[in-house]
Amino acid sequence: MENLIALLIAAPLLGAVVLLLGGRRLDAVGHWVGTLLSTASFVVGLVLFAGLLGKDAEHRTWTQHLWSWIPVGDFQADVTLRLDQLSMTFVLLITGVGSLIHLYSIGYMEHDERRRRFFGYLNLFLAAMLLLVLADNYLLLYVGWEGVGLASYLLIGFWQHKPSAATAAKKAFLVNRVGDVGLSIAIMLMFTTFGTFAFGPVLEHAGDASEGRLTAIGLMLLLAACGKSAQVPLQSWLGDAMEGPTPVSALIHAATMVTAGVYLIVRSAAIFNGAPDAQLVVTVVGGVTLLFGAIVGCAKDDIKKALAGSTMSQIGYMVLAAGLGPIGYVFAIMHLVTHGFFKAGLFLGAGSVMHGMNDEVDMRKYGGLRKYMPITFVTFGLGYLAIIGFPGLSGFFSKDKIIEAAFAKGGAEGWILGGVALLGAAITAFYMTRVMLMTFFGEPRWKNQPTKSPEAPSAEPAAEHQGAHGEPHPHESPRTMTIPMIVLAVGSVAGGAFFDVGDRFLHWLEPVTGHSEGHSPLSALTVTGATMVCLVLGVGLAWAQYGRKPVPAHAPRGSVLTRAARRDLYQDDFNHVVLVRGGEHLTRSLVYVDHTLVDGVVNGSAAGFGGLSGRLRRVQNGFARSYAVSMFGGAALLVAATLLMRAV
Amino acid sequence: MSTQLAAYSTSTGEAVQFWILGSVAVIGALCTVLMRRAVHSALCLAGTMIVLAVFYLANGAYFLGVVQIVVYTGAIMMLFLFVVMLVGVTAADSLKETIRGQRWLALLCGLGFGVLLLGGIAHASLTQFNGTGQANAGGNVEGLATLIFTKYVFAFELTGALLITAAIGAMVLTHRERTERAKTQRELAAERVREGKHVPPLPAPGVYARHNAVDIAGLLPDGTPAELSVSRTLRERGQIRDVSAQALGDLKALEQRAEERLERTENTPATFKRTEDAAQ
Amino acid sequence: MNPVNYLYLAALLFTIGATGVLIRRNAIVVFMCVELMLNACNLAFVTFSRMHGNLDGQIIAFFTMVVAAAEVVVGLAIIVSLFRTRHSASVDDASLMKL
Amino acid sequence: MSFPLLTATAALPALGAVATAAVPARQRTAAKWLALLVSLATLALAIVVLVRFDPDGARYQLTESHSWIRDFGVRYELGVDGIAVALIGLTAVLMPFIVLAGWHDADPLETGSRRWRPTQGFFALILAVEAMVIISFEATDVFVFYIFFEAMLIPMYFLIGGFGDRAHSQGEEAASTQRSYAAVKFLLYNLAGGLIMLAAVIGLYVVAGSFSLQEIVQARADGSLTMATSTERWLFLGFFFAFAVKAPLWPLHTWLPNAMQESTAPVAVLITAVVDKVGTFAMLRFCLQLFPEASKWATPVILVLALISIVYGALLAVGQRDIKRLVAYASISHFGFIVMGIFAMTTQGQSGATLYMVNHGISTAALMLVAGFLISRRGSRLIADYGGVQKVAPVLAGTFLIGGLATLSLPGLAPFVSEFLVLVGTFSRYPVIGIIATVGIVLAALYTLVLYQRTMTGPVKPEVSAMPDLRVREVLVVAPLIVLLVFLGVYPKPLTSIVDPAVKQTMSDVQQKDPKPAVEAAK
Repeated sequence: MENLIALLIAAPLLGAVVLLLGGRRLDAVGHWVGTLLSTASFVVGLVLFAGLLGKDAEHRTWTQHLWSWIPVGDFQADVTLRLDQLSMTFVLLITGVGSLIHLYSIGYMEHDERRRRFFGYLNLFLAAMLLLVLADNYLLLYVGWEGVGLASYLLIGFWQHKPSAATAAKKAFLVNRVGDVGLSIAIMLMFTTFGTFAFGPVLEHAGDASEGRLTAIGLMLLLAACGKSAQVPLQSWLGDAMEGPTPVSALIHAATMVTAGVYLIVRSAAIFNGAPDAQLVVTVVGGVTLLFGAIVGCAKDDIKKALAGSTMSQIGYMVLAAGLGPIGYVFAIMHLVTHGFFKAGLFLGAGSVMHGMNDEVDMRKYGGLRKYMPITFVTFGLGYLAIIGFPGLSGFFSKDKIIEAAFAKGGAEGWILGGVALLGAAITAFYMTRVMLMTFFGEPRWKNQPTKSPEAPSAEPAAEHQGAHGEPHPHESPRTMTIPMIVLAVGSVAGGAFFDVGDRFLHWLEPVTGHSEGHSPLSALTVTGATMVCLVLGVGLAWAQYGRKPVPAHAPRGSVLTRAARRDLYQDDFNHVVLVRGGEHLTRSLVYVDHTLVDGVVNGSAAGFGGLSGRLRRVQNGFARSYAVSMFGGAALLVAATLLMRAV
Repeated sequence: MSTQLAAYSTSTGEAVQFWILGSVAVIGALCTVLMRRAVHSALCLAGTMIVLAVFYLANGAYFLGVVQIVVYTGAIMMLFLFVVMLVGVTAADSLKETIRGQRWLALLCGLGFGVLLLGGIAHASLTQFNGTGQANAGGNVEGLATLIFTKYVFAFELTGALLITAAIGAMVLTHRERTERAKTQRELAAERVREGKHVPPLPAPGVYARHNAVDIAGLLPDGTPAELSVSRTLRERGQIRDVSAQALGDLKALEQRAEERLERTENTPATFKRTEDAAQ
Repeated sequence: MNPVNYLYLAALLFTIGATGVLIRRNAIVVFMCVELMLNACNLAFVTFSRMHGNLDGQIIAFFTMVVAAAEVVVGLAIIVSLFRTRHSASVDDASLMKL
Repeated sequence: MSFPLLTATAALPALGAVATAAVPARQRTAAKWLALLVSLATLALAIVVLVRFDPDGARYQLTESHSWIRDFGVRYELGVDGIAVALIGLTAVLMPFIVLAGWHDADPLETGSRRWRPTQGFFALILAVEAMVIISFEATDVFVFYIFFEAMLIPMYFLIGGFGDRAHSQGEEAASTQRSYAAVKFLLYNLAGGLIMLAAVIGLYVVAGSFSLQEIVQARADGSLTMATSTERWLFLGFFFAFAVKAPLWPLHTWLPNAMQESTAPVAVLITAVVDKVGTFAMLRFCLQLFPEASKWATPVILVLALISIVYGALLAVGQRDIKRLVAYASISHFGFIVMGIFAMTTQGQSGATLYMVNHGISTAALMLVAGFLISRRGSRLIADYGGVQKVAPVLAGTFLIGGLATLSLPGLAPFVSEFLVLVGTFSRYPVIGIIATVGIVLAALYTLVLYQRTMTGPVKPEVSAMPDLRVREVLVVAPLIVLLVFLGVYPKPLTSIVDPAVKQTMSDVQQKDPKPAVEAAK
């Protein structure tokens, strides 16, 4: 049974290799090959899941040792896969959602001549992501970690002829690289601390290490998580990442890759448990990002960017929960899974809308679409209810638990974090309602006007087959696109309840992450009530602003906060001024220094020698007699030398 | 004891001889260096060499002494003199220096070197000193002969080879092969005309009725000497006797006397007088 | 008198000759100075042979003379041909060692 | 006395060089094929060496020893340890690709003159360089090593100065002047280093009375030879200086950008990927083994210099406008890593450094050769002249990207393994330096991706719109390199197993132990 684990990764990897090296002759069937292989991986995952369920909780950790990777002295890195409840959960999420999105992409990318390569990249991503969650040591995890980074680079920049896309891809990779540095330093610290970086021994002996070292490791891991999961201060790339095709945004930048940070933190639970300071920082980062993302989400008119902001904030929830320690780990993962469902569903819905609207992304040019694309409307609506935490839907359970846990943290921290979480819930309700209303309700704002906003992706494939210009004809998307949306909608409706009933999920995950009931100052009921109040507030506010009065087709100037939020709270501008400009100046001056100073010294000395020799050359005046003089002088010196020798 | 003493000193006669001739030699050497004309240097050098020959004899090197006189002073120095004559001593070998600082450097080096050398000799511990008595027992020449033809025979042969090579080399160097045939009178004349200077033949040396030696430049109508009328070698040696001044002086005196004889007034052109005078 | 004086004399003559080589420009005179130096050496050799009481010094002096003769012959030949080509026997005129 | 395998490995390309040079002027193609065959045969011999070499056997194997200059005790001593084997393998592997990549680089522009034969010369010189590099990897006699270490400069000089890059923005004569400037700069820098080293070599002989590496190390080990501290330090500096110039270490690096910029891509690869490795290799073999104490004494300074090279080189790479200069500065940054790993004095660091030499050779070759193909198509080295190539020539762009990813040491490709080992090795002894060095990782990503973005992505420039994709020959050059990169990235064990024992030996020479972890968690 264990030996199947490798198969999980092998299938999509094979797909990637075949599709990327296959050449044109595979264009016809490429997308089916990709989908098939990812589904195969999903099936293998199910089989393994069944196998795990067959065993009792203690023996649900399987490892498969493939080969010894880097054996150098004490530095032993093996290619070993580890399948336990945590990674199992991720495997199912990744392969499941992944397969659905493969299916969706078949329709979505139908008219792109490079569709084969797109599927190749998707498979590559799946393989890397699976490696990330299945790795048995941090170094192997690092490989997956950067692998998904590469895949996301390739996919964000899939339409490379668009400078914006290429830039966004580069930005994403670079920001992630900063995070990766954190991970690599963490690994080095582990090696110097424990002499190994395999999960087993490290997490087992984490307690023996000094708290200082644990804190350092924890902070470095957090840095990595920030990079990958777009947490403040490394969140700036996620918004631009929306340049990629929508399925990519759904799979990578909503459901799976961006949650890798949460996985990392939960996986390293033992380390964080030993480093309360690090945990505090984690919660702070989570809380800040939670609000940051939510506020940004409120102001964006680009539907995908609005969703991106929401993703950021939801991941903020997860990180916050993960930072709470044993009381939060499970709920972090639970929210992660449910979020994977409904956010993927929302993105696919958005993609479907754009598909029907000539790739228009500006919500101010939508409106009243519910009549034209009913399935999209329903699925999107269910996702919406799930994310705002409508009672009974998945978001309700997972988010509620996190808020409870936040309060349960106890003390002032508990109150602050809980308050933040509640506020976040309110804002979430607000911006999601906004999106919903602007897109599907109100009167159509796209009638009799070419809705091709100039900066809209010129080569979104759908653009070719229906007149890119002129009035759009909203229509429901093909079946390959609707089916995944339906499935995901079901998941986002039922997931939470399914997990929560009888704490199934808790018992499933507890052996890995550990769990402890915090003693909350407020009863669970109170918290739920508070959440409901926030929810109603948010929805009501949004209704008041976007539901009652018509939405202006062009964005009003808005308050200071709105304008700031539109510009990602000026975080990008800061980066641009400080890092980009400063960096350019630094490199320019360094080039100058290298040319004038370092090289100049050498050339200068060379010139000096040249002049000296030129001066010496004068002595060679060609007169035999002056040469004779020097000879004679030399003779005299020789005599003197001999005499001196004899004297001493 | 006595032998020791004998070892360290020589007869007073030799001492006297040394001091006299030694100073002569040094003076000769200095003159060799300082004389302006090569001929004089050569002669001084010859003198020095003869002195050295005497010293050889005094040192018991009879053969060498003779060789020195015969070969060096006799042959080599004469060779020098020949060359000096052949080349024509460019008496313009002024002692004024052309290379800046050369002379001072040279003197400095020479002084330093000399001092060092003398100092070195003084410093050297030349203790053992046994005259060439028993060495020359069988006769100096025989002794040398035995050494040359036994111990130094190879070197001797080599020097022979060296001499032959030198002789041939000298011949090769001085011999000049005529590559093109000699020009005929006609060609030379044509060339002269083409060049355009000295179309007529060069003027002849000598002054009418007074001097006819080849080293006396002919006078131009204004009384200045015509360099061209003297052969090139003499010109190069600067051995031109200039008689223009005294020639003019004689002329003036002549006219003086003529006027005194036939009381002539001043205002008569000299030329007429000259012709008239000649007519007499 | 100590015959070392002969050596002093030789040294003196040698120095004079050397200086002459340096300051005179007429090639012939330069050659004469060289001869002077050689003779000085010979004197030294002879003196040495007398000191050591064997004839080797004289032999060396003899060889020196032979070599000197050869050298003079060739040197003078060179001077003659030089004079032929450039109508002067000054060593400075032949400053062709400069490129 | 068995078959002198090592001598043969070095002699084969040497003879090949002579033969290639002797090919008559008309048969240019014949010369090319001959060169290719010779390089392949050398590769075969190198593989034999690899097979015959027993990682767990004696320290130096396949040794040969003949008396050469008896008066100075100079012996013709060859022998390979794991490190040398790895690097010989690298050289032999890269050579055929270099020859193949330079197939048309030396074709005479105007044909006809029957005595002018640049093609033969080009390939002959390349083979000559290979021979000298290989033998300097093999030499265990300091003197023999020195001779070939220096002789290498001659063919390199002609390769740089004689066969410049044809893609030159301003005219041919400007090109030739810059070319000769680069060549002379290369020569002078390395000669200066070499002369100082020569002094040190002589000094070593005076002190130790022998040139034989093994004898000296042995003597120092059993205490029969002791050096005064100052003497040892001076000698060490003499050796190190030469190697620091060769493996450009800041601030002795400025010759590399000029040389790589002016020479053709294959020659540029020859410089960075092969010749410069002799420098770093020699640090590992000679500096550390001959002067352990002095090495330890100098470590802090050298580490700082290496650190500066890493960051400085990367920053300058970001600032370049010329593709080849960019690669050159990237290489300087990488050499910083290598030196850092060597002088971190840990098993991981030194194994990592050795792997780094191999991997950097392969990855730079891949990147630089593809860049060369690109440049030869457009006839310009300026980044600004490109754009949107990816749409016109996808294969070229893809291989270029992979080369770039290798340069930024993406996990899964070979350079990652070595870079991480170097970092870990350094970190475990000098945490601060290790952490600062990680800046190099980010910067590497920056310059690589900026290069890729500016040249390959974006709207297609009219000049490149007609650019043909890679030809079969070029694919044959690049594909194997990429395969190698992936293989060594996923399964570097064959390499590490060869290198490890040698590194452990070196460590014991320097009397260094790896620092122990705080918590003994590893079972």
